[in-house]
Amino acid sequence: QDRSIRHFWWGNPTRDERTFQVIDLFKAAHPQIDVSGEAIGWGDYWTKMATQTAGGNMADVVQMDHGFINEYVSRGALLPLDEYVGNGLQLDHYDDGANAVGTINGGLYGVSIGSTSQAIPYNTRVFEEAGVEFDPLNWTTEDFAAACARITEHTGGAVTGSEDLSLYIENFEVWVRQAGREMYSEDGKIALTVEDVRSYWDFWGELREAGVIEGPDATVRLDKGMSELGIVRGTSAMTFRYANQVGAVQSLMADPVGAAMVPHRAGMEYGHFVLPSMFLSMTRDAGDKEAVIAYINHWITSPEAIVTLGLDRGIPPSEMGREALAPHMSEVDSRVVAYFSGIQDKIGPTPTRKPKGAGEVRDNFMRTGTEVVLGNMPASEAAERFVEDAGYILERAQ
Amino acid sequence: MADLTIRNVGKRYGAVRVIDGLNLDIHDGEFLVLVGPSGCGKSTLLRMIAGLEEISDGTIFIDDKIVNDLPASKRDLSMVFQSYALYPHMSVRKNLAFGLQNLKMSRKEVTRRVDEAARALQIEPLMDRKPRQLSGGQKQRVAIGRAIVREPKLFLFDEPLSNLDAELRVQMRVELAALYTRLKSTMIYVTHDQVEAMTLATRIVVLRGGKIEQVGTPEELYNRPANLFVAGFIGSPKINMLPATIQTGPDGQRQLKCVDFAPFTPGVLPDAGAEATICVRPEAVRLGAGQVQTTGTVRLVEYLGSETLVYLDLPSGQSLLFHGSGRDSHKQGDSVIVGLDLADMHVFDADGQRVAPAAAQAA
Amino acid sequence: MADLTIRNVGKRYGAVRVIDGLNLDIHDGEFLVLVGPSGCGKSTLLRMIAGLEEISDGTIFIDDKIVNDLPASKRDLSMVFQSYALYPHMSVRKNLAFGLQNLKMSRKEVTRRVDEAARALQIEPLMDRKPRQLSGGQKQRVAIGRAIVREPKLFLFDEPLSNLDAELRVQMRVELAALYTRLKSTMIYVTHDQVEAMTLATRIVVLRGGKIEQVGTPEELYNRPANLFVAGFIGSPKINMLPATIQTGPDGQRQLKCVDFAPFTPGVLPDAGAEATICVRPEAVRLGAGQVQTTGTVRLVEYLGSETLVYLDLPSGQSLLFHGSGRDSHKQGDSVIVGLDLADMHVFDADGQRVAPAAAQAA
Amino acid sequence: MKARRKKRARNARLLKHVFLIALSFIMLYPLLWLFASSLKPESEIFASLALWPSDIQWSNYTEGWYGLPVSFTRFYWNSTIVTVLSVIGNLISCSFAAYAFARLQFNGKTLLFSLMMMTMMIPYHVVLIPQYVLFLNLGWVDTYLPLVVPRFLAADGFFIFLMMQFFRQIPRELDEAASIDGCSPFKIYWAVILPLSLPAMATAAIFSMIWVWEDFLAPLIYLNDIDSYTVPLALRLFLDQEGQSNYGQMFAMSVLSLVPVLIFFIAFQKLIIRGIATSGMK
Amino acid sequence: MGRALLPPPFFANFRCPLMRRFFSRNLPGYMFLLPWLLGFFLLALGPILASLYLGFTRYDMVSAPRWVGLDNYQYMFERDRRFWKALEVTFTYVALAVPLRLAMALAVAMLLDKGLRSIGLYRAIFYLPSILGASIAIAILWRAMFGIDGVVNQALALFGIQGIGWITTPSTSIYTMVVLAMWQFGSPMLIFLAGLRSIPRDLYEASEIDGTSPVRQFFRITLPLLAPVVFFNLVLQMIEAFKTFSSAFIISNGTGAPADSLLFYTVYLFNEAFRFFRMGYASALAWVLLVIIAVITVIAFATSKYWVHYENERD
Ligand SMILES: Nc1ncnc2c1ncn2[C@@H]1O[C@H](COP(=O)(O)OP(=O)(O)OP(=O)(O)O)[C@@H](O)[C@H]1O
Ligand SMILES: Nc1ncnc2c1ncn2[C@@H]1O[C@H](COP(=O)(O)OP(=O)(O)OP(=O)(O)O)[C@@H](O)[C@H]1O
Ligand SMILES: [Mg+2]
Ligand SMILES: [Mg+2]
Repeated sequence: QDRSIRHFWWGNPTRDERTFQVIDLFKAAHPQIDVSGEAIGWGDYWTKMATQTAGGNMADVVQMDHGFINEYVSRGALLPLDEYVGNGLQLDHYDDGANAVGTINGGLYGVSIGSTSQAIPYNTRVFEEAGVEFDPLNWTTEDFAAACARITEHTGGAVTGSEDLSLYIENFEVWVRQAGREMYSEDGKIALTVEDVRSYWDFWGELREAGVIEGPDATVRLDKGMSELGIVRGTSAMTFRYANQVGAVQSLMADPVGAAMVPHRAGMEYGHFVLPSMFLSMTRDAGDKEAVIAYINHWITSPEAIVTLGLDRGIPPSEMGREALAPHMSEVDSRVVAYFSGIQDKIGPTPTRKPKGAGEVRDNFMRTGTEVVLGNMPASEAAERFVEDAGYILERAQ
Repeated sequence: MADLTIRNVGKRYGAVRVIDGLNLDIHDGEFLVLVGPSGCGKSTLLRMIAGLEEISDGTIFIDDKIVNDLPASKRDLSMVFQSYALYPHMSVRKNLAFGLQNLKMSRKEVTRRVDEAARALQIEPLMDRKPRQLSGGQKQRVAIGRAIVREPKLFLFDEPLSNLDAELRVQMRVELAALYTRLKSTMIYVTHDQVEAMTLATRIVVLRGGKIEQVGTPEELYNRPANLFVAGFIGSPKINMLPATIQTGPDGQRQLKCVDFAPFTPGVLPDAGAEATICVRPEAVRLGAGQVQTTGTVRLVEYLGSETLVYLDLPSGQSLLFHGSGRDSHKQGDSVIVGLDLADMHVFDADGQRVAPAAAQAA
Repeated sequence: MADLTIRNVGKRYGAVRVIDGLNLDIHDGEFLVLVGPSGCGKSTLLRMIAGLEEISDGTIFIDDKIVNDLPASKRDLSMVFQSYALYPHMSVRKNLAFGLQNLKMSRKEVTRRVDEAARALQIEPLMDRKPRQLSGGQKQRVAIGRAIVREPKLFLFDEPLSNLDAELRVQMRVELAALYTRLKSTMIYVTHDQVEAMTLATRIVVLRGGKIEQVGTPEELYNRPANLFVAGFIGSPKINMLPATIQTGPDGQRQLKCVDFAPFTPGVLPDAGAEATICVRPEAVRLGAGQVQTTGTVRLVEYLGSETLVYLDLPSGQSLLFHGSGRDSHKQGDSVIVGLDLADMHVFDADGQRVAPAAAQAA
Repeated sequence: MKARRKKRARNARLLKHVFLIALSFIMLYPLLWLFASSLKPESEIFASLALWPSDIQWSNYTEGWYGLPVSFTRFYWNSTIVTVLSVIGNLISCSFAAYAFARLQFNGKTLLFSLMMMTMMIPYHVVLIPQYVLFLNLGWVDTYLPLVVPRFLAADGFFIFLMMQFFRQIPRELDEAASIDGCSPFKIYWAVILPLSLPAMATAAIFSMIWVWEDFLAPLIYLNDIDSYTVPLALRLFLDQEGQSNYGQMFAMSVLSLVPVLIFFIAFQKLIIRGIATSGMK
Repeated sequence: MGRALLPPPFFANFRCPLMRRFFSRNLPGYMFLLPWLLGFFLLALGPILASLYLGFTRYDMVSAPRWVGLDNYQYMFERDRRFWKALEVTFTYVALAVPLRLAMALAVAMLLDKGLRSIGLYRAIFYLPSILGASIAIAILWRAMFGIDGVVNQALALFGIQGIGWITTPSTSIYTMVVLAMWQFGSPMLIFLAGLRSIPRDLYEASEIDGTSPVRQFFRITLPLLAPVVFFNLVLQMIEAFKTFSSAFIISNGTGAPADSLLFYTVYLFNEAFRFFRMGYASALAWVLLVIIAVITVIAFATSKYWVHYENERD
């Protein structure tokens, strides 16, 4: 064993265990390569990653998120994989466009290891008891509002229909795309309009006014952990997550959780898109690039590895992967995969990439939205302010 | 205004008995001096009276009120600590004024009293210093000052003058005496200085090992020590002690036989055959004829300015100290006649209890 | 082995001059006693010699080596602090042994020395106690013990016996004298006790306000005080001081005129017309005829056991103190003849400097 | 009368105890909650704030202990090594520096002291990266050296300043006496200053133990290999804001991670005894 | 007397007497400071200077820093609204939390100082919240307790008061942090306890004799004698409060929410550095904070002459 690489990922106990098993599988297949696994939770992952990047001591293989990948790519911290495609890295079995988000400025910087899409997890027991009938794969904002009202009424307010999603920019992004626009333009500017924002906040404002979604107290906690979600705590029946996270929500709850699409505005598009829940990337500091490629390749081509990983990192972006996995899925997993298959024909194009500063725009969206939720500012004014501020932020971030 | 009654008071530290079943009545307006060897419990007793030390056994009354559980701050007394215990963070002035301010006294009165004490204690130039900037004696005076400004009904002094020079000590003694006369408070005063004890006390208590050996006026203690310990303890230079045996003389009367002297009878004596001790104060020794006498040789002459100590060897080899005036001109090796008068002798039995004379006159 | 030379040494605290241009030669094997009023700088001087206090001006030599910058730990001396400064966390035994262990002495020798000191200081039963469990006098003895076990070439004692009772003090004095005889170390000793100063010192230094007033043997200081201050400071009870004027007598000789006495000539006198002070020790006063004499009334008799102080009022109203033996039997209001001998008089000029007699005999 | 006074004293004492017990409950509530949560099934932890679990699940403890790729036995061992070394390092080096600042004279003292204070004022996050680069160049990353060596070099000004304040209260005459007794500055420090600052040293030991034991930022940055993780870092492995978390096990392990801290605290707080420094003085 | 003299120190034969004097005076001090000096000059100083330098650059932690002069500072003071907001939040917190926490700590320390039975137990209990520190458990619990249907509001309801979501209302959220700070009074309490125990007893005795009331004794004896420790706690708590990070970070989920009302200075700084890749700007922020803390500390030290008494200080 004279070659060694480091793999760094964010995880949780289950994922860590599975990943180490994959590492063992890889080592069994490549006895001359040693892989050291380094894991930590999501929050700390990026701090450590930034530090290691600054120190020039990044792990050879890192796990990337679609929100961050462009930040690292645009600063040159990741290496393009194009030269290895078909040359150590087999991608031919991947779904079309599965790697679109990881392709930046024409280079492939991250191999998707799981696909996902937006979803509305809902408490099926509450829905059933309240007698809400709907098509999870095709419902409108009116249906959504009616369901909220029904549930709230049925439970006497103990359970509201939904979390207030005013501050979820990921949900808002679907809203924008429903109107046929993108969040950002190709050249990294704001592409959405003030009207998009205002209408979104007004939509939620009406529900809030009606008292059929959670109140400001639950809403203005930003970036809530799973444990704080209304659906988990039993105070609301719906929330917003990515599809691959539905399993995690379920793990914290006793009631069965279902997945529905983000409701669309009548007469508009669905707005959903497929994105990788995670990427594997090779870093600037990678030493033994051959070994890195072999390692990544093992992840996406070995059926054993795919089965070991399960749905934890998202739905495998290849037919081969999904087939390999099919016999090993839990009930909730099956539901998620069914959901994912069900929305395939409602999916729009891959969005434009997020520019540098997108993370800060997201913060700003939540901050400004908070003022609306708290009733300190009318939605129209806040919307203008948000768009203006976002412009500044993107400018400063370049 | 402060009678103090101490009943069967005891103090233990773990297994160590420091004060043992002590009884004492201190009358209002008394100036009681506490003397005793180092470690005999003087400070402990004072601290118990002050309420700083828990009382293991017995009861202390102030003016017929049991005070065992009364906190020190409510006892209306002041104390000079052996360790001074000045407030390190306050100037001398503040140290003095602190207790008065507790009494919510008018500012003018505080200033007046503090200034007066400062003048009496000759610490006026030091008023704005902190204790750490003072010499030992200066600290001690501040400690006295802090106690006297408050003018309480009971004063406790723990060796208050030990670190002062002779002249200052005399002056302070006079100040304390004046204070006592003026306030008529009760004072309890610990000292190792016999002159202080003799001049200030209305009564002296001799403590030893936590027990009272004798209580009495200075004269009583000096002239009629109740036992060998008190005889030896009071008086400087120390009293001469000569061993003797009681025997029956030719006339049937009991006599004392002391090796260097002919037998003699200083008063009523216990049974013959018993051991006894004869004590004679050095200044009662005569270099010349006395009622009983012998010869002696001068072994050493100690010259102390105003007085002279002559150490004599008696024929048996016993030692005897003579205390004379500074004019004395004996020299080492001189042969002298040593005389003693019966009236100057104190006789103690084998247990160290006084037996004769039953009543001695002032020497 | 320790000569000590102090040259122009000064110490300032901010603006306060505590020691001022002091010069002193201390010879090897001397027992030098430092006396002076409270706050005159004795402790400061000791601390400068020890190396604990920075020297503001001047130089200190030990055995001809400048030691101004030598840390205390390298000076091979030991010191008894006025405040004891015992190690609170160590038992008495450890307090004593600590300095010896630093010398890397054999365990046996340490034990031997510690035990010996404990015996001499009578603290054997206390050896396993911590300082907080000791009385004031016991602490002080431990402090002495800590200093003497080390047997260095230079000892510094800062009022080492101030908190001991009379008897113990005598015993400790004897122990220290024995130690001095045995080790022949140099000793510098601060005390307020005149008896200690007189009995222990080979020389005495009188300090006042940071300056030396006089250096000499005990006899010299007592019998030939160089100035009025020393005359007043040395000797207890305090010397009598009578104001006088120098005048020219009928025979053309200069005479001293003191209001209560006929003019007299005690020796060579300065110019006529000048003021002077006549000093006479209380024990040199005679109640009876003398070379000069007058009448007096007994104002107060203070009875101190072995001695008596008689306060006399002279005709002019001046006060004079007579120091007699304990046998004295004068009573208040008695009329007496007061006599003085010329040889017992010390005369000082208007500046307080001694003028006559140029050489006094031992009184 | 005596009885009445005694009664009043007892009432006062009782009142004090009642107050303290009430306060204790407020203080204890979160720990009780944490403990209770560690026994609850996952789905119940966030649904209610009740202290009593419907069904006591000790399995959180057993499963938590072995729930990560590396068992907690290993993490405890790692933490113990780091903590023991760090506490020792902190106590020695900080007390050295404190002694110098409090008791010794040297040129540049004020300047150096100011610099020491300054190190405490700078927000840690901005020196993180330069420091990381430094340790990386020293080859110390992925070892315990970056966690331990700075402690031996008095990196924590807090303790220096803390000990200084206590050293300054010890009567200087004791140093002087020791100096007369032939002690070098080191011996004075060792035989006089240290034993007399027991309360301060105990306090410093407690703080430094707790802070090191609970520190997670430095281990996060400097430790890569999971085998070398410390307990707090391992606890972070349980949590995934966006995915599958194991709160029950995390709480169980959190409770366990408090045990050494509590034991250490209880053992060392006894040393915060009555100061005795002045009892050797007149 | 034959006595093993210590070997002469190495500087004893330095030719230059000035050097010799310098060493004999300073050497012990430098020797004891050696670990710190090494640590400071080798490990601490470099990173500190680096951060000073980075404050004048644009540095995204991946590419090399680029010198921008005073741009960062200019932006901070002239255009950055969040910087001012962060200052406001932090100053409010420092001004409230530090005195309240110290008062709490001192009060409890005083209670515990008097010989009570089971004092060790109380000490441990009161220290517990501090042991829990800024853990995730505390964050979860705190949010729950101060939530709209949390324990706090339930308690208030007993008095007929209609509560609000204390943490989620921007105008009150900072006070929940202050309460948290008060609740975690363990460390200053322990230091106060150690300090109280170092006060010579005979001074209490003297003040008892002087007839001092308990209140007056506290203010005139205890507090002044405790001053060095009070001073320590004040300065250190102040510094720590300015740098408050963990608790604010986890309680606000790292965002300073709601409406930036928990945007503590260091939370802002952390986000700028690690989430938005502006380490240069964050460094500038850090140095501004450092200057603020330093100025306040210097003021504290300057005034300490008038109220902190060190028994052993030579003057
Ligand atoms: N830090 C200081 N600042 C100002 N003056 C001081 C300081 N320390 C001591 N002094 C003064 O220096 C003088 C000498 O003090 P020192 O302790 O040497 O006196 P001393 O002769 O030993 O007196 P005592 O017999 O009372 O112990 C005193 O008047 C004292 O007030
Ligand atoms: N905490 C303690 N534990 C045990 N013994 C103690 C304690 N405190 C004092 N003692 C002993 O109690 C005795 C009395 O002490 P105290 O201080 O009353 O003596 P003292 O008469 O004032 O002596 P001195 O004249 O030396 O000051 C001493 O023998 C002392 O050793
Ligand atoms: Mg005593
Ligand atoms: Mg002195």
